[in-house]
This record gives sequence, structure tokens and C-alpha cells, in this order.
Amino acid sequence: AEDPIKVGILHSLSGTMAISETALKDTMLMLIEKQNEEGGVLGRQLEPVVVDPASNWPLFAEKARELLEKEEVDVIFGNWTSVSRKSVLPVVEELNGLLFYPVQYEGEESSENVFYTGAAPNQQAIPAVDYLMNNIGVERWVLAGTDYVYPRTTNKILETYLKDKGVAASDIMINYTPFGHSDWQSIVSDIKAFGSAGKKTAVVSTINGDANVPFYRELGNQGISATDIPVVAFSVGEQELSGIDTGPLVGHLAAWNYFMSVDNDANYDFIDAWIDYKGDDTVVTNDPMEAHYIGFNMYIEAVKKAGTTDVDEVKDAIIGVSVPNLTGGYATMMPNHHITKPVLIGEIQDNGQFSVVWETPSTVAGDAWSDFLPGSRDMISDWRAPLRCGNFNVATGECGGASE
Amino acid sequence: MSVLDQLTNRDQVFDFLAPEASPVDVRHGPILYMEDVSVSFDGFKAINNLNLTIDDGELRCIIGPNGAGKTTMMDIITGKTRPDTGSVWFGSRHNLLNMNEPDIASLGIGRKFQKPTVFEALTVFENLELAMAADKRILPTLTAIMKPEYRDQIDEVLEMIGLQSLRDRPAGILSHGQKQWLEIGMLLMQKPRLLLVDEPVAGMTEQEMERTAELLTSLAGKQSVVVVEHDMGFVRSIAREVTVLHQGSVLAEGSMDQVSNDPEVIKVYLGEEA
Amino acid sequence: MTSSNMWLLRPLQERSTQIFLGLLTAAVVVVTILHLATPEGSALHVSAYTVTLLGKYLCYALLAVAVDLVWGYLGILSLGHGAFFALGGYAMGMYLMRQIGDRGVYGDPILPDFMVFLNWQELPWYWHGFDMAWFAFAMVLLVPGALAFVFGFLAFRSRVTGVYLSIITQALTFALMLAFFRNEMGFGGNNGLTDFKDILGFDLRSDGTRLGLFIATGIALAVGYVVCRGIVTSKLGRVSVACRDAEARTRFLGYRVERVQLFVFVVSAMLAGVAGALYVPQVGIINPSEFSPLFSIEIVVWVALGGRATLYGAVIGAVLVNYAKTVFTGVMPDAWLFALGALFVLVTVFLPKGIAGLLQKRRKATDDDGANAQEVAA
Amino acid sequence: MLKIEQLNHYYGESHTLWDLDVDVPQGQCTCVMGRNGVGKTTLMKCIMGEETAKSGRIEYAGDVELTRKKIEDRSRLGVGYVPQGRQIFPLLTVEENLRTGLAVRKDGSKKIPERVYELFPVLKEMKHRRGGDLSGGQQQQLAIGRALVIEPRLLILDEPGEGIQPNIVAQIGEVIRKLIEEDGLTVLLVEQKLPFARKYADRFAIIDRGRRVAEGEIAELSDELIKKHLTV
Amino acid sequence: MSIYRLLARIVLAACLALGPMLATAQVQDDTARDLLKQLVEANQAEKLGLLKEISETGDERARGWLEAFRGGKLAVVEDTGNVVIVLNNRGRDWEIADALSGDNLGEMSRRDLETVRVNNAMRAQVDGILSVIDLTVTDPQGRLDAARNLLGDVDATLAEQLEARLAEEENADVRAMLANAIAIHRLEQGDAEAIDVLSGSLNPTARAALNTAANGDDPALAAAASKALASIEQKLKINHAAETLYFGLSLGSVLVLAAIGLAITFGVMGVINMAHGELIMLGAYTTWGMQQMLPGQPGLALVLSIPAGFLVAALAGIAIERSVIQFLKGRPLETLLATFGISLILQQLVRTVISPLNRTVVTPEWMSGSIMINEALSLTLNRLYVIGFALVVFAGLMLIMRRTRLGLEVRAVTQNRAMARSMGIKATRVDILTFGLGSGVAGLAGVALSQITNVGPNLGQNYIIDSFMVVVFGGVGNLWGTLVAGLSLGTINQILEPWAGAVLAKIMVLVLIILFIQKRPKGLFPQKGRAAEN
Ligand SMILES: Nc1ncnc2c1ncn2[C@@H]1O[C@H](COP(=O)(O)OP(=O)(O)OP(=O)(O)O)[C@@H](O)[C@H]1O
Ligand SMILES: Nc1ncnc2c1ncn2[C@@H]1O[C@H](COP(=O)(O)OP(=O)(O)OP(=O)(O)O)[C@@H](O)[C@H]1O
Ligand SMILES: NC(N)=O
Ligand SMILES: [Mg+2]
Ligand SMILES: [Mg+2]
Repeated sequence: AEDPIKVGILHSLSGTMAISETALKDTMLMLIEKQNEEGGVLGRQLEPVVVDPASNWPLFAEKARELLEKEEVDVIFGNWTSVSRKSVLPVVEELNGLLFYPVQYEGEESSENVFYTGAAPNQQAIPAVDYLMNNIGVERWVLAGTDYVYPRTTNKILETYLKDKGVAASDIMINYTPFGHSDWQSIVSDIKAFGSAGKKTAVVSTINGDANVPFYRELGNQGISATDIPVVAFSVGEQELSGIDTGPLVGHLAAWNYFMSVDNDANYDFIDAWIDYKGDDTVVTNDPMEAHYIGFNMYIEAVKKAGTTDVDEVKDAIIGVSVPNLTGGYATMMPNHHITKPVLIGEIQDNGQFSVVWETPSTVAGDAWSDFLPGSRDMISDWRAPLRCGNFNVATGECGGASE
Repeated sequence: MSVLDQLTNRDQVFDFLAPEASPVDVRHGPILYMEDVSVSFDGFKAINNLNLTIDDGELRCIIGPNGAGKTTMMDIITGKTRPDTGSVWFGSRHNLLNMNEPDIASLGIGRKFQKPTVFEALTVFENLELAMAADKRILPTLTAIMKPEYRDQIDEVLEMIGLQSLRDRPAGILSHGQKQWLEIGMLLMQKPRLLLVDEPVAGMTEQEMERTAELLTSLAGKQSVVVVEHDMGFVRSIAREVTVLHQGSVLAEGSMDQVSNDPEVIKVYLGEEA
Repeated sequence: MTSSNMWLLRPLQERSTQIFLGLLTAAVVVVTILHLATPEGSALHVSAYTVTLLGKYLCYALLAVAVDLVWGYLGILSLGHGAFFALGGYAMGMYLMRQIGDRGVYGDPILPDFMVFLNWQELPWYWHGFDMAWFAFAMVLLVPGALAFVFGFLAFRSRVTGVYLSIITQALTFALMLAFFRNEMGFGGNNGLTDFKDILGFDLRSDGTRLGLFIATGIALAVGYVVCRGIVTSKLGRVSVACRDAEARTRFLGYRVERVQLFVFVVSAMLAGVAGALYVPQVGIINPSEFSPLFSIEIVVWVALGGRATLYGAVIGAVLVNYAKTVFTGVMPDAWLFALGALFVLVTVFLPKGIAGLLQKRRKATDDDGANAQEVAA
Repeated sequence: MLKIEQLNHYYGESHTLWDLDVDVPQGQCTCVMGRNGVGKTTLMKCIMGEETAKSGRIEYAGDVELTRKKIEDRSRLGVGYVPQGRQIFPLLTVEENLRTGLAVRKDGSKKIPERVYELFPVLKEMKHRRGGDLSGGQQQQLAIGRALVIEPRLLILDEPGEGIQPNIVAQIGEVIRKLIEEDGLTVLLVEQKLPFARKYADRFAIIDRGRRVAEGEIAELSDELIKKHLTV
Repeated sequence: MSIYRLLARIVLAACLALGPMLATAQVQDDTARDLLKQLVEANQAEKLGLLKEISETGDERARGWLEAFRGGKLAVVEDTGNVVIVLNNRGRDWEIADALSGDNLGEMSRRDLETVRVNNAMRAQVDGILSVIDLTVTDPQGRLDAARNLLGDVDATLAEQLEARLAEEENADVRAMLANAIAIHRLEQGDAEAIDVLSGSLNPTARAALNTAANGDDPALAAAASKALASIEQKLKINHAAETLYFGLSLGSVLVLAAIGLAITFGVMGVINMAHGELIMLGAYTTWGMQQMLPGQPGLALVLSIPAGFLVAALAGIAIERSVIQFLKGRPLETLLATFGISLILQQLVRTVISPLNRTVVTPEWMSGSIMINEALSLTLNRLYVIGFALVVFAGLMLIMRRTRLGLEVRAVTQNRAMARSMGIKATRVDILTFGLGSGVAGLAGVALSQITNVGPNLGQNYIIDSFMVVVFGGVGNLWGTLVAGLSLGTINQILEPWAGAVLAKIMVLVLIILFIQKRPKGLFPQKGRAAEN
């Protein structure tokens, strides 16, 4: 038999991010196991190589280097936070690796070696705001986020977008909190006051991870219900909800490209497989897991198409590859290394699941460079020959400095 | 001191800007002068209108009951405790109340503590080395070299305090009495103008006491010495002038015979048979 | 040889320093030879990955030496040394950022990428000058040094000691972490500075540069070690120990304790800054997590594990713990924290003086070890 | 009361006590003498358990082998200790310092015996001051008072007069005598000052460089012995 | 809230004063089934109409249907078209009951069920309908809540009904609330007189209505509304200040709780216990465990968690003390290293044994929501309990340290271990008890924190730094210092936060601590004098 195809898994298993990333590691192991049961690919088995970058950003780069240089893996699935991706990026570019990144992020990036299977802002934030504005009639906006790059960028985009739509600056309140912020009393009180001005108000939350539980608890205790001031979150999925008493949260929203509750057989099969794999009836699936599911299948397809695991050939082969997603449609890898995704808005239910209340009529292609930021308005990314450029400036007709 | 003053008072930081310590001026009188000094702790008056003058080259014994304020008095002189009122002058030029401990020490006031405190992790030799009179600013200390004559000096003192055999052992292992001796040795190394010696012979044998007495008397004249001690035998053997403190102020002053016959002193301090 | 630099030469005559420098040199030379002279697939070959990894360990070792200087000899348990490390790193990171020039994704010749996409119009004033290597390298020393000076000046003058000092150093690094997280600070927020291209004109991705950085780190560690050893074996070093064990008593000998503390603290901060500056080009990123209080505590743990107040113990501790981390996170990703935690516990319980203590015990079995006999709590 | 036999003690590698024998008869005051650093305090610490002897026996009250007892049990057996250097608890108030000894009292009393205050009135006066704030001599008085709280059968005093004003030193001597005579207390005293030893002790033992070199009734303490073992 | 609803439903079955909206009669099952089925297929607008229709059928089961619908628990069996109510919708198989007969139909895979989609707008509609019903319950508080729910949702027909209701209502508060509800409606219609009713009301909905009017087209109305608003603003300011103080105390008491155990193990015993956070975490997990063991009784579980959490953490603490710390006597700094290792181990243990994910801890009914002081000032109940709990724990600890021998003995042991043992103090026992006590108190903190924040493996890490800061800021070894430090840091933080933002506020508090320590190098309540120098 030939050498196995080595699949690097670069997710934190300890430290602050373990809470989110461990499930992704297991998802990958499950997918690999299943693929191997089906005979692997190109007649070769797949072999997972798991490392723990321990929620430590420089360690991500080191581990990526270890995977590529020492373990000589053919592909890496990994990362959650943007900073960890930023840390890994130069390494995969230098060593010409492949990285599938499964989490929604702020965009403004397109690397020849990275495939972004999570949502770009136009695949999550913008549609969510559209929904609130058009379907709920929201006129006043609270943009609340954890103080780091993803919320900052997303909110910058949203601010421009809202202002373009005619929302006055006084109807936008922006608030940032530190990681793991746990005392939300005065902020929730401010939101309450902001929302009592007579206009329908909503909170767009890019609050990250652990800060959410105390945030929602405080909302509940201060008597803010979803019918008063709905909160639409971009970082709260089923996994986060599994640690929250959702009773008081019913009706608050989240925007994702996948929900566990989606009524679809592919999804049910995936859930069943996951439950069986974990041997636990109560485990949940979530959006980044679906992203890995898609990314993994795309990789397999691309390898089949290329007939090799050679990085350059896979890179070329994968553009245009379509695989089914779990919500009943297809995901296609676009030339900018982002994929097409449907955008779903769900309301939290008391069982910790989301009930989809709205979705885009068709899938949306991920936009690497936002149309709502002055610096990136003119940029496009296309990794196909002959352009092969991640940051082509259509105004100047030049490819930016990143490529040699 | 305002914040600005504190920030602009740069001699706090840069060695090279520190004002040159001017020598003690004893032309116009005593080397130590305390006037109307009082200090209280949570309402308890430990020192109460204390007046004391020590002449240059004098050897003065200070006695008094436990808690009379003898150690506190030394604390005040050396800058450890700030009195509530009063003034303390070293010579006629230096107001000690405006200075901190290292400044006062550099002026030439050395002290042996009642409870021996030595640097336990350092060897006996190093303890003496640190005490040695030298430029104690940062860079000179960093670049200091152990010259043979310094070494001789230290060995001389080691001989005097009988700790040659323990020269390179950490001071932490010394017995109580040995620490007492080491403290005395450190005091000698400092070559101070004024020596404040708090209970030097506690824990010493009679013969050691005799040696200490000799030592202290030999210093007097060149240096001024203030001794606090409860051992009357010892005090008698060295005393010329004795001051008795009681409840924070001077109860009696005079020759040993005078004070030891003072009924008040007998009552509060000596007891009938002393 | 003048007497004023005698203190720096004195350690070179010391056997322990000679051994240390010898081993360090040997290690660096062997790694260099194995990297350059052996073919890639060979069993002896040291890959660029390993070289960089070792370079990182050496940075940590220098940092640990800096911490040991203040903790071991001065009794100041700094729980904020990560801050100086990070500041040195940021100074270097800013230089590297400026070196990118118009090769960033947005092609702006002046502004770093993160400023472009968050709409900065011009370079903030504090970024000026960092395009010049000499300036940036000076800042590597000056920024941590200045912070240590101001902070130390205030704290030592007020005679803040013991846990109180430890906790405010922790507050310092914590506050800096939160501040650097803020995008408005202009240091790239949580993402920090990354995607560096070259240093002094050498491509950071080339193996040669990597090796160069590794060797530079080795030299920095050697120099840092000798400086620390020089201080420690000088009379000032003994004064430091005196301050550590009986601060008040030292004052009565005429030493200005706060200045001794300030001096050593600033030197230590600068060394930490150098370590950070060498760390950044090797790991490729600097972000506020280096300011995290837990990182600073971890540094202390390295030192304690290696053996406090020995300097070489700090080096051993730093290298060992980080090597263990590298190995454990690879071979037992789910359980490595158990192993690391157990390592800390076992060493403390069974090796009271750390690994250095073990070595010392073997070296002078008969001679009762003095310097650390009575360690008094900081 | 206390019989020490063939005691050997080491600090690390250095041999401090050599085959030491000391006998402390019941109801008497035995005074241990010797120059600085000969091992007197070390001997006391061995008796209290703060140091562990390498070999030898310490027999207490006829049948108890002290070396096998835990430190905290020794005071329960009635051994009171006034260590050299006072060793008071600096941050506890004077009263709290005294109260630490109440737990081992046989009668289970929760009150500090009046006698302690009678003996050292200053302690009563300064009841609420912290031990560490006291003057040196006051601390020494506190240390003695504290040992008396447990109403010991054997009292170990390591240079108790150090730093105490003369009239109180004399008073301490009287109290020791009184306790011996009235309560049958046994006293093991370390003392350098000859007059005090001569006046209040019944027996003496001289230690020199870790060895017991002389022992006997206090009256037998000759100038010759003193010259030989107590001068430098 | 839902307890009220439950009660209300029972009461309502008998007493129906409000017109023909609901009657005891049952409509034909066919009609009902038809309506419900239509609900499944309908679009949003049609659904709203159907909901009204259902409520107007007068069927006594209607309320159940409405509530099921609101909770997203109305479903249709895909094969048969039967309308069912989902009783338990967790996991892959759901327990269902027939919507009409109420018969339990057992479990069914959720693949085979299609739930009736509901969203916030429809939920609001149902709430409105239910509130109108609740206006007639006997409990005045229930009526008040119902009336408050209707604020801002009143239309012309409802306004008339409310007028009628107002005439019958006896309770003054409810009357005022109803009047407000009607007035808001009137104001929306442009009735200037309504402003008189609303001026002085602190209710946010009333204020919102006034705001709208103030920004409206009618200048006279706008002027009157602005004036009313101005007077309200004044009152709001005072309430706001009171609220900030409350927030501060509540944050402060969280800090105190987290730190107070450390004030014992670190402050008194001198052990630099980096695993303190993990002991807190154990307490929180104990709460979760108790709730798992007593499903459906979160309140009882929480109460039982208090002793259980204490015990678990205390035992863990004792285990740590016996296995590691006892070997580090006199080496306080080394305890930092060892306990740091222990904290890593404990965290990873929880990750491996339980889960790296956060666990859900339910807040019992009696701890949710808030007490309303007035319409603008409510005190959140969980926080109120935490404040109280913190004070009780503090008092208890104070009592133990002051009134029992343990307090004295532990201080003696830490100040001079050898001497304490010579005095007959059983140092080992004291160590065990004290460390156990400090750890147990950390466990108590965990129980309380489970009601406020995440219960997950990182819980401890989030509090360890703050805990040390509080203890040190207050002055090591001084319990009062810990209390005052915690409360004041909390309050300062909450005062700064609205003004500077959460991040800057936190930075400022840290800088403040640094500067404060310059002024008071030994904390808030320093040990002074000679004693402290040794
Ligand atoms: N910080 C303090 N707080 C409270 N009381 C204090 C403090 N410092 C000193 N005292 C009290 O002040 C008095 C004077 O103490 P001091 O140490 O000066 O006495 P002394 O004359 O040296 O006595 P001794 O001969 O016993 O050493 C004592 O009663 C002591 O208890
Ligand atoms: N911890 C230790 N480690 C090593 N040696 C020690 C230690 N403690 C004491 N020694 C040594 O043991 C010897 C005996 O000390 P000890 O304290 O018993 O003397 P002592 O007879 O009580 O003297 P003094 O009259 O000065 O109190 C001394 O030489 C001392 O240096
Ligand atoms: N990309 C994110 N969510 O950090
Ligand atoms: Mg005194
Ligand atoms: Mg002794």
C-alpha cells in the first residue's frame, strides 16, 4: 500500500480556546475515520496528525511548521481565532501548505494556501442586519463586541453599511468589552436605556465565547426579552448554548450558515454519525463543524480530481469544486478561496437549538475584501491562472505586494 | 513634598547627582544633640520630651527599664522612626530629621541592633565586607575590587570577634552569641563617627564581656560611643557618664555611682541589691 | 583592563561560567554544523524548524535569567516580566512591520496592513523612526528600561516590597495587555504584528537568516548571562542579596536600597526586552498575549524549577519546560497538561532547590551549600 | 526528671553535639553553661524536638522517651520552653501570645493564670499591644510568661535574663526558686552570667565544643573550671 | 413568571370575566384541527390572523395551543398530518402528545416531525393575547405584570376593553398601569391629554412613547412631551446613581467571594495558592452536578450545593495540602510553583473527565428576574442573593477566625511554626483545617459564581488574578481589608465603566491599584509598627 495521506489537525486542546476547538478536532477525526472506512482516497488511507497549539498564538505557527516540516502533512485543518490564523499564515505560505480554516472571520485576507470555509462578513453580518432592518423594522443599533479584530472589523463594516442605509450616527451605539468579560450589569443597563428611545432597537453581538453566558444572563435578569430588544449574535452557536440555561433567551437570534436544527437528511445523518462517534446523546453540532465537513469533502474531491496530493495541483483543482453542504444545498469553492454559503437566521429555543426564521434565497459567495471598507473596496482575489493574485486592485490594475 | 518636587529631586535617583556628604561639624559643640523629642505609637508615648547631648569622643552608657525608650531613641537617631516633635542634630550641620537611613549611615552613624540582624545568606566575611566603609553608590559598588588591604582589614576584625574559623560559612548558621559578635564586627568595619550599641553583651560570657568592654573603651576618644546595656557589671566597667531613661525621658544623669545610688533609679530599675 | 570593567571579566574566571559558556558555545556550534553540513534527510540533520525552536528556547532562557536576577538575588518576585519581554518584542515587531514597506496586502508604503483596513489615515507618532534599525534596536532596550525605571522608581521609593510588589507588577502587565488589545492603541490589537518579511535586509524565511537569528540569540544569552553573573559576583550582587534578606538592615549600612533595586530591575527589564526582540522574528508574531499575567507566572515557574538564584538554573528550567511542552503537545496532546503540572509538583516537592540544586548537591557533596542556605520569603 | 544519654547531633555534615550526657534531677535547677556556639541552644532544641538528634536518648519523667514524641506532644507532657531570641509571635497581641499556651493546660482553663500577670505586670498593661511592638525586654518577659501559662513540670530557659532590666532579672530568679520549691518544678537553664547561675541554680553542666566537660553541684563550680571552659 | 401563568390558567378555567374571549365550551375537534393545521402552512401574516381566531374560539384548550405555539412546540407528524404538542424537544427523539386529545403518544424521531415555525413577532402577538387574559387573575401582582406587558401594544379595540377593565379594577397600581397603557395608545393617536397621565412615569415604554411624540410632527404635542420628559430625566438620574451603586456592590461582592478564601489560604497561611481558582471551579461544578442529580429541582439542588460545594472544595484543598503543600513548609514561594502545576492538572482533569465545554447551570425561579423598586430601578435577584451570600460567608469566616481557637492557632503557626508547635499547637491539624476552610470557602464562591458566569474549565483562571489583587489591595492577612477592597474595586469599576468603557475602566482600575500601592505599600489596612517589620 502507498503511504497514507497525512492530515494535520491544528486545534487547541487546552487553554482558553479548547472549549471551542476540541469539537473540531473530533469532527476531523470522525470524518477521516469515515473516509477510511470508505477506502480512503486514491486508494490511500488518511492518517490524522493531531497537535495541541494550546491557545498560544506563536505556538500555532510553531506547530504548523512542525506539521509541515517534520510530519510532512499534506493538508492542515485548523485554527479558530483570527490571530492564530494570522500567526500560521506566513508559515503555510512559506512551506507551501494547505490550510482549511472553518470559522467565520473578518475577511480582508486571501492567501494562496488558505481555504476559508467559514463565513466572510458578507455571508453573515450583512444579511443579518438586512433581516433586522427589513423584517423586524429595527431602527436603532447596538454593536456590542469583544475587543479584538474580528468584532472591530465587522462593526466597522456594519457601521459603514448602516450609515449608507441612512441610519443616523446617534442611532448606533458601539461597545467593546475585554475577553471573558463577566460583569455586564452597566452595559446591559445602558442598552436598555438606549432601547427606550421609542425606536425598535436590536443588539448586533460579536461578543466572543465565555463572555456570552453572563451577558445573556444579565439580559434575562434585567428583563430584556427578545421581543423587546432582540440580540443577534455571530459567535453564539449550539455549542455555546449548550453551556447556557436557554430558558430566558428564547427568541434571541443568531446568524450562521448552518444550524443543527436544519430539517435535512444529510444533516440528520451527520448528527447521527457525530452522536455515535462521541457516544453521547447530548452532543451538538455547529457551524464550524459543518465548515470542516465541507472543507474536508472539498479536499477529497480536489485530490480525486487532481489525482495527487501535490499541493499545487490540489490548489488548482479545488477551485470550482462543489460538495453538498448540510442544509440541503451545495458549497462551491470560489476563486478567492472562499466558498458559497446560505445565510440562516435562527431564533434560540428553550432546548438550546435554533429555529430558522429566515434564510437567503440562494447561497452567497464569500467576499475576501469588503465593499464597505475604503481600503479594500477596490480589491478582488482570484487564484486562478493567469491572475493568481489574492489582492488585485481593480482601480490601479496591480496585484498588491503580498505576492512576489 | 509635592509630586513635582519628588520628580525633580533627582539626587534620589542618579548617584552622580547626589550631593557630596559634607563632614560632620563638631567645632561648635556636641556630636549628637537631641532636643524635646517625643514620639508616640497609637497614643502611647514611647519618647517623651527627651533631651540628650553626646560630646565628640564620649562614651555614654544609657540604662533604663524595659520599655523606657532606649531602642526607640536609637531608631530616631538612625532615621528608622520619625519623631512627632523635637529636633535631632548630628554635629551642628546635619539635621537628622531631614535624612533617610542610608544618608544618616553614610554620615557616620553606625548601629548594632538589639536583636542581632545579619545577612544570613552571606558568609561572615561578606557581611563584614558589606559593612566596610567605602563608596556605597551603585556603580562604585558594582566595580569595587577586593584589595589586599581590605582583606587584611576584614581579617583583623574577624580576629577581634573570634569568628575566623567561620569566615566562609553563611551567617545564618551562627549561634546567637556569634551573631552578636558579628554585629559588633560589622559596626567596627563601618568606622563610624558615632556608634550606637544596643545591648552588646547579652548572651556573652564574663570574659567576652571584658573583651567587649576593652574594645569599646579603646574606641572612645576617636569615636563617640553610646551603649545601652542592662548588665550592671558591664556598665560599671566602662561607664564614665550614665544616663537613665524612664518612660521616654531622662530620669537621671551622672556618674555610675551617682545614678546607682539614686533612689528613684533603684526603685524603677536596679532593684534593692544591685 | 581597567578596574571599572573588572566586574564583567570576573565571571569569565569562574569555573561555573566557563562551563556554562562552553556548553552554550558547543551547543550552538554543533547545531550550526549539523544544520549546515549534514544533508536534509540524514538522521543527524537539524532542520530549520529545530533551529528556530532552539532559538525560541534560548530567548526564553535569557528571559528566565533576567527574572532570576531580580528574583533570585534581589528578592523581587516580578510577576510582570512578560511586559518587558513583550515591549522589546513590540519594538522589534514595529521595525519588522516597517520593513514590509509596500509589500503588505494593501500595498501601502507607509501604513501597516492593519492600519489600512481599520481606516488609519497616517502613521501614529510613536511609529516614527522604527523604520531605522538602529532606532528600533535602541528602543528594544530603552522602552522596557524606561518603563522599568519609572515603575521601579515609584515603587521602590515608596518601599513597596514582597507580595505587594509582585501584585503590582502583575497589575502592570495585565493593564498593558488590555491596553494593547485595544485596536485604538495602534499596535494591531489582538492580532498583533505579524507577516514579517525581512530583517536588516535578510529574508526571514531563509534558513540562513534563521540560523543567524539562532546564533545571535546564543550570543545574547551568553552576554546576558555574563552581565548578570558579573553583577551577582560583584559587591553589588552581595548588596542585592543583603537587600533581599534584610532590606532595612542594608539601609543602616549606608546603601540606598531603592537604587540598588532600581538598577538591577532596569538591567533585568532590558535583558527581557532583548529576549523579546530576538523572539519575535523567530516565532513570527508578537501579540498582547505575551503580556498575559499567566505567562509571567510561567516564567517564574521556569526559574523555580531550574533553581532560583543560580542563573544557570534559570536557563535549564526555561529550556527544559519549553522542550517538555514541545514534546508533550506533540505526543500526548490531550494529556500534556497533566504531565507538565505533575512535573511542576514533583520538582517542587522532591527537588527543593530545583534542578540546579540537584546538580549542586552532586558537585559538592561534602561542602554545605551556603549561598542559598536560608532562603527567606520575598 | 530528664536524663540525656549519649546524644549526638549534626547540622548537615558538622557534628555539633558529641556523646552528650546531662542529668536534670527532679525539683532542681540545672544550669548549662558554655561559650558562644558550643551547642547549648542546640541541646535545648533537641529536647524540644526542633532539632533531631542522630543518636542517643532523652528520658523524661522516668519512663517517657522524648525523642519519639512529636513536638506538640512534648508540651502536653509538661515541658515549657523559653527559647533564645524570644520567638514571640510578633503579630499576635500580648494576650493572644499568652493564649497560645492554653490548649495544653491540664485543667482546660480558658483564662490566663493571674500569676503570669503578677509576675510581669507590664504584660497586663500591654495586653492589647502586638508582641512585635514590645521592647526587647518586654518580649523576653512575654516569652517567659507564655511558657508559664502551660504550667510546666519541666521548664527550659535559654538565657532568660537577656535584655531584661536588673530588678526583673532578680525577680525571675526568685520566681524560679519559688516554683521549684513550692510546685516541685524542674528547671533546665542556659545561662552565661555567673552570678545569676550561682545564685539560683542547684547544679551545673559545662559544654565545650559539643561535649559535656564538667558537671556537678553549683558549689563545685570552681574558678579553674571557669577559666578552662568559659574563657576564650 | 410562568408559575403565575400556570396558576392563572387554573383560575381562569373557572372565572372568566372578560367577555366572550374564551368560554368553557369546546369547539369541534375538526374545526380545531383545521385551524391548527392551517397554522402549520400559513405565512406570517396569516398566522397572526389564525392566532386571533384560535383564541376567539373560546376553546378551553386554546391557551395550551397558544403556549405550545409560542414555545415552538406545536408540530405536525409528517406522515399522518396529526397535530401534536412536543413535550420534550431535546435529543434526537422527541416526546409528543396529541394536541386535541392530550394523549401522550410516546417518542418520535425528530426527522419525522415538522414544527410550526414561530418568531418574535408572533410570540409578541401571543403574549399580548395571553396578557389580556391575565388581566383577570386574582393575584394583583399577576394583573400588574399583565398590564405592564400590554404597554405599547394596545390598539383601538383593546383600548376599549382596557377602559372597561379599568372601571372594575380595584388595585391602585394595576389601575395606574392600565391607565398608562391606555394613555400610551392615546398619545400615539395624538391625544395631548395623555401626556399628563404619562408625565412622571419612569416606565421605559411610556418614556419611549413620549420620546416619539417629542420628535413628532405636532409642535404642541412635541413641546408638552419634551417637558414631561425633562421632569422624568431628573428622577432617572437619581435612580441611575442608585443603580450604579448597586452594580458596584454586586460586582464587589463577587470579587469578595472569589477572594475571601484566598484571604485565608494566602493571606493568613501564606500559601500562594494558584489553584484557588480551580477550587472555585470545583464548587461551581458541584452545583452543576447537584442539578444533574436532582433534575427538575434546580432550586433545591442549588441550596444543597452550598454544603456540598464547600465539602468538595474543602476535601480537594485538604488533598492538595496533604499531598503537596505540607512538604513546602517555610518555602512559600515554592507553593506558587506547585499549586500552579496543580491548577493545570485540575483544569485538564475537568476537560477530560467532564468536558471542555461549559456546563449549563440553571438559575432557579426564585433567583431569576429582578425586584422592582420602581419602574426605572430594578435590582436583579441573582445579584442580590450573591451580595447577601457574600456577606454571610464573610461574617461566618470572621466569626471562625475571631471566635474560635483555630483563628489564633493558624496565625501562631504561620508566624512561627516551630514555636507554635513547642506551645503544643498541633500544626498539622491546623494546616489541614485552615487550608480546608479556605478551600471550602472557594467552593462556596464557585456555587455563587455558577449563577452569574460560565461553569467551565476556565472559570478559575478568570478569577485568580482578581482574587490576588483584592487580597493584596486590602492588605495581606486582613479579612476586613479583603471585604473593603473587593467592594470598593467593584464600585470604582462600575462608576468608571459607563464613562470610560469596560476595557479602559479595567485598565484604570489596575493603574489605580498600582498608584495606590505607592501611597500605601502594605495595602488598605496595613500592619504597622515594629511588629510588621520582622
Ligand atoms: N511600633 C510600636 N507600637 C506600639 N508600641 C511600641 C512600638 N514601638 C515601641 N513601642 C513601645 O515603646 C516602648 C519603648 O520601647 P523600646 O524598644 O524603645 O524600649 P527599650 O528601652 O529599648 O527597652 P528594652 O530595654 O526592653 O529593650 C515600649 O513600651 C514598647 O512597647
Ligand atoms: N542551622 C545551622 N546549621 C549549621 N550550623 C549551625 C546551625 N545552627 C547553629 N549552628 C552551629 O552550631 C553550633 C552550636 O550552636 P548553638 O546555637 O547551639 O550555640 P550556643 O551554645 O547556644 O551559643 P550561644 O551562646 O551563642 O547562644 C554553632 O557553632 C553554630 O555555628
Ligand atoms: N475569526 C474569529 N471569530 O476570530
Ligand atoms: Mg531595647
Ligand atoms: Mg544559644
